[in-house]
Amino acid sequence: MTEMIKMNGIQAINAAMMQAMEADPKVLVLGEDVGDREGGGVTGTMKGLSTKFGTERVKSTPISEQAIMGAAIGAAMAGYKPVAEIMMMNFTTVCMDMIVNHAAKLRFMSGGQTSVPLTIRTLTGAGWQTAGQHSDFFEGWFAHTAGIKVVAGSNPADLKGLLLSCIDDPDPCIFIEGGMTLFAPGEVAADQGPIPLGKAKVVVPGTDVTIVSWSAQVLRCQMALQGLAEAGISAELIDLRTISPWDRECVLESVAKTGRAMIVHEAVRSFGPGAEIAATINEELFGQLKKPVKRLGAPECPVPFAKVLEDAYIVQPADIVAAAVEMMG
Amino acid sequence: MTEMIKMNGIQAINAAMMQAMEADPKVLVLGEDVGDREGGGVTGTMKGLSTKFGTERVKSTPISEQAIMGAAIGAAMAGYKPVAEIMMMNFTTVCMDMIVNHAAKLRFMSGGQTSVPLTIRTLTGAGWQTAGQHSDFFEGWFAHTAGIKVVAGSNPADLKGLLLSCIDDPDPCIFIEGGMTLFAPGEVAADQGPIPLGKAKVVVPGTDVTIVSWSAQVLRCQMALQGLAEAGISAELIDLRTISPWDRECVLESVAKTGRAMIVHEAVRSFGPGAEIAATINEELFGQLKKPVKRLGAPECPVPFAKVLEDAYIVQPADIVAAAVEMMG
Amino acid sequence: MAELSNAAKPDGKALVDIYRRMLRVERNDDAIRATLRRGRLQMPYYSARGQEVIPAAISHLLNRDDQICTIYRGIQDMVAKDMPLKPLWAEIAGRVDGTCKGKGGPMHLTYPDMGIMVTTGIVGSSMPIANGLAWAAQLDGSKKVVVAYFGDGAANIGAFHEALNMAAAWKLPVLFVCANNGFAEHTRFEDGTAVDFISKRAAGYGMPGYTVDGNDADDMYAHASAAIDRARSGEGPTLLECKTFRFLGHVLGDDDFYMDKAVKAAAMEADPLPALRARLIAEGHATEEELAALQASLEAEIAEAQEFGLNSPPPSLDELRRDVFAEEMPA
Amino acid sequence: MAELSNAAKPDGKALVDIYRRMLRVERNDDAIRATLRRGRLQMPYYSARGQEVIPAAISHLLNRDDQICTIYRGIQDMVAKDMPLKPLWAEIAGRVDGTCKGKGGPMHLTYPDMGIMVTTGIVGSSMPIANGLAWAAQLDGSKKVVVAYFGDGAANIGAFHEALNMAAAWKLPVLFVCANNGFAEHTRFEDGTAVDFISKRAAGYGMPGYTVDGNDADDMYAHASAAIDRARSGEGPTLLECKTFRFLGHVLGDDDFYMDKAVKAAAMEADPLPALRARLIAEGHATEEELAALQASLEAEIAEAQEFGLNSPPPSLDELRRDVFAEEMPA
Ligand SMILES: Cc1ncc(C[n+]2csc(CCOP(=O)(O)OP(=O)(O)O)c2C)c(N)n1
Ligand SMILES: Cc1ncc(C[n+]2csc(CCOP(=O)(O)OP(=O)(O)O)c2C)c(N)n1
Ligand SMILES: [Mg+2]
Ligand SMILES: [Mg+2]
Repeated sequence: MTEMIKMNGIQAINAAMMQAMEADPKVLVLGEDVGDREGGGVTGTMKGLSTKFGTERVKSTPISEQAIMGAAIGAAMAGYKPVAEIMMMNFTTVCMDMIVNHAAKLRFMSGGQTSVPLTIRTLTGAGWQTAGQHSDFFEGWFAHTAGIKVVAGSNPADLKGLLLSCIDDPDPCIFIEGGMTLFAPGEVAADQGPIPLGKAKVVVPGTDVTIVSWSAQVLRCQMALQGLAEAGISAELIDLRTISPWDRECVLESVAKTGRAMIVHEAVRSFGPGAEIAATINEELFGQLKKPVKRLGAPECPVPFAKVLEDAYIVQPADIVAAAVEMMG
Repeated sequence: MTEMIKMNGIQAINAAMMQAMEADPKVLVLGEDVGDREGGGVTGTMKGLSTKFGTERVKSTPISEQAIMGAAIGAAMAGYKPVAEIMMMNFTTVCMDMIVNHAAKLRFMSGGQTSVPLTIRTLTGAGWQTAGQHSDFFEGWFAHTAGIKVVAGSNPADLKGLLLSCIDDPDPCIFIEGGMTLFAPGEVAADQGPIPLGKAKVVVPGTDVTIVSWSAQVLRCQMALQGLAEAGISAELIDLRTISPWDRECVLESVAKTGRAMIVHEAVRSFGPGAEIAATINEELFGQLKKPVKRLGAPECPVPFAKVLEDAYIVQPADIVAAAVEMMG
Repeated sequence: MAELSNAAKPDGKALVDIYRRMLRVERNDDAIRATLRRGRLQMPYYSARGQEVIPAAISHLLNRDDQICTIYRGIQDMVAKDMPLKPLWAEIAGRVDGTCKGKGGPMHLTYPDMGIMVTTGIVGSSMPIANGLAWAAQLDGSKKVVVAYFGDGAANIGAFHEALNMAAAWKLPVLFVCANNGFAEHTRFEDGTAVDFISKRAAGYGMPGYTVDGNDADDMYAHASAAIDRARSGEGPTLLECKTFRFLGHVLGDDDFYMDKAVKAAAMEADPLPALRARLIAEGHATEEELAALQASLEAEIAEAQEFGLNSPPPSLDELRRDVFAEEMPA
Repeated sequence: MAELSNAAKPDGKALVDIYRRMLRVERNDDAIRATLRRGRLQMPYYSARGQEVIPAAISHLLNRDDQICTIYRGIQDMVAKDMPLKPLWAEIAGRVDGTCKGKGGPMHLTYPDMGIMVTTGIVGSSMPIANGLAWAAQLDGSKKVVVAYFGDGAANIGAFHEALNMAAAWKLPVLFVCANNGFAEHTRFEDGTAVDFISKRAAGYGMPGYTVDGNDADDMYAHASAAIDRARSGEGPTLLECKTFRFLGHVLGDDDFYMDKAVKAAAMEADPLPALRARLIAEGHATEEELAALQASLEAEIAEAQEFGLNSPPPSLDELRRDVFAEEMPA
């Protein structure tokens, strides 16, 4: 039996990085404060890497996100596998050109002559009272961008396995680290290897309603499970893990069975990623649904600072239970 | 009777600017090449403004989109009504921080103490063989961003009226100029005033299927009307005009009547703006639809250069007819 | 590096006022940290302890309607500009009487009534927006000046470059005030910045640039005076690189493993606050008693503000629908 | 402004090769324009007529595996680097034999086999990516150098600043080559740029920067040699501001209303192409006959490429599903 190790998301990401850098000398790391002299990343996910693999492969950068992404893109085109950190997801807005017009498009625009095997790691999530400019989930933007994969784990084992796959992947991936998922503990197999991209996971099987979620919201869905059970609702919880390309088969199969679907994400509900999943379920299972697909996401406003407002902004376990109860009614 | 003047989209936008700047000395213009010495904008929409209103109110800028947006935001906060041009929509990626983290959020984050009555004008659209970095429709990104309105006209009268409303609006608006709509001629009332934001227009009434579209795709939908008629299909064509906040009432009322809905946009289909509209229709009219809502958008790839590929990339009138025929079957 | 040809000197009254502003900043910072320690506030907090001279000298020279755009570490810039402390405390506590009704918090404090226009959490973004405010002032003919505060790390981001070039090209009345505290989070200045003095970058925009001792009231006063005069008279922007040191790490709780211990110890030893206090007394600009009274009155003001803020009620959930747009969002 | 201490001089053979590259660029540009006029090509076209010395001198000094990142106006940079013309023509015609299978077109031509790595349509974006290629070369220990081509207008965008600072901080083997043709689209250099010489900005990154006569083969050769030597020996990047003039407007069809007529006429009068030709003959580096033969052979190569390109079939619609990712998208 493989040994299981208890760790949190930070340690899991660190383990993935250690493993990837050990296995392949082409794997590089760059970003603000990622070197050990600077603390190995703001959350410590990169700790020990520069000490072990050298400051040539693990580079702390100036605060220059366009230059960070450009350096990563160029190195990736030249055969390296850079893992570039954009400290918080809101800061992708200062380097969207590099990500969207270049990383995501160079393979296509060059007719396949060049490729960008790049991983962008970025942290986000409400719940820390960091307010309007440090908490946004923009996975919907990137999912709407052809040529880049969008990945987000919810537990240490998945974070490790998915990050390994992103690094291996021949194309750009954005790997989203939901703040809550970094601190939640879990069990990780000592030999945990890559987990395929594009494959969802049924976290809990159920028969009444399918709940599709990802990143930190999977944790809040899990917190809702007891309430759901108390309400006599058998929920099937799916952790999408890869938002683009997403696992249509897994979701559709589940909803075909339950007849009810709910999507729960932290991003703003309007024009959010849940809309694609809802629209697809409606297209593919037209006439087979017992209830309209429900989408739970943030209200249309920036992330507020005050704790009471922030709590109300995030879809909470109680909201999930209430929505499911309504669907069963 | 009001005099009707024949003009194209460029002239309509120019007329709106002339009218707005004349009426309100607080209206400003800035962007690359917008002054008359530089030609009054790449498409000539700003022609004559600097000559008439002076180069203090109409400023050609360096190629510095972050500085352009910053200058516009600051001036807007100070009580001006700047109209900032980001030459092409793909270039919004170099100033997304200014738009998304600042323009859209400052009113909320300041608790209403400051506001940003700013209009961003930007051109885009496939069909000109400008390939992967000059043709993208990103309206879905901005619609998914709280605090900014997303507007796109399809004909000269609407372009003029909507632009006037954007300029008047107390909040940031992004006004998208679909390339095709700039060159298509139309009739504009000499006294055409503001057209309210958030209000769609039924372009053609019909009973069989509701087609929701905006910007250049409204023109391609109109080209499809004859084919639809020949196929015996009575289509109700709705020009959304404002993508966010969109006119749910108008769309839902129409679909309640026709029982069939199709959304046609130029943006990539996956995780695109059509998904929100489709999801909403399904939520609100559950059980009342005769067919699943159809979404026609671009395939998941960058905009290609070769004419044959570009033509295949864009949803064409024939695709619209074929989709409607299938829905009637 | 450029040298000022004509260095204005602060008189005794000016020095006392600069000290008053520094002390207001420092006492308030101390109160915030104490309150955080006691668990009565929750927020990420970026102390500027040690950097007080910079905003104190500048604010002394600014008019009430001159404007500032600042950053996450900018509470000192507001307090030095005499922002009332009650709405500040209510805001950092996330309460309805906060200047932003609790919606912005410490990273987005705003108080237009005293020219505190933008606080941003995005490195570099104070500068382009300051330009816009300055452009408006130029159009108004109001003679207002605008200060963009930022750090040394921010001098490496694109927005800095675009903003300085545009400000110079348009002769905007802006002061670009860089608090060079030697670190960008944990990264040393020299590891991220390819030039020894940020002020040298000004030449690339045809703009005057100076490296100033940001812990020295005379030096700050002289350079800020010159820059403000220049801006007010329509000659355009100035870049001031103000050398200083951040005593308490990047964010509260951050230890100092990345700092050279001796350098840090020396910097703290040279704390500008007691130094200026001693000088005021030595030079006869103020007495011990006056300064003690000043301190007492500031502490009373702060204590009152703190009580006010912490006792203010939380905002109503309706606030999520307000201020997204001018018109309230539908429920 | 900096002056080179030790200016390498091109010998006769070098000058002839530089001329050959210039002529290849110019003849090809002429053929593209003629083909556009005849309606056999449709595309936005950004001619670099008049700017040929810059890429010709640089390409003469580059190795085949040295790399470039260029811009929408960069066809000249590729042709000067001896990119084969058949896949180039097929690409600008949007055909399957194009180097990008017709998917990139003129604004995104790519030919890694000869180091043509990125062509971008986004102003400023050639620079950050060039850094990454150079970082890889540095890690490989390959001694490759990378050239980032861009225009004067691009020197005002944030990416320029970030890229130059990082390249200098990391001592990357990059040449930042700015073709200063005096205009950004229709905006005059001096209206958008707050400094008289872009090369002055180099000092802000502790990097050597030179303003070079971009129409003079000797001056270009000397500065490019020094910059390439510096990069190859691991000393880091250089900024070259190469002054030149764009004869044919921003995009084909653009008239010249925004240009001073006399300045334009003088620039065209001083066309560097016939000037260098005359010099080669006058200095005895080549004969009339040799240059005529060179021209004939280039024209034949171009004509053949043109026929090849225009007769290549269009790509299959399946191409929309290919190269989005390594794995083909499902139909
Ligand atoms: C665009 C962007 N990148 C990164 C960050 C994360 N970050 C916050 S503060 C900081 C360091 C800034 O250093 P400096 O400009 O020197 O200011 P200081 O904190 O020293 O006052 C960083 C990297 C950010 N907020 N915005
Ligand atoms: C980020 C961005 N902004 C604006 C444009 C539109 N644009 C294309 S070329 C150009 C002018 C560039 O001038 P310069 O850098 O001097 O190069 P040149 O065209 O003269 O060779 C502009 C503004 C763009 N492509 N990208
Ligand atoms: Mg600092
Ligand atoms: Mg130019």
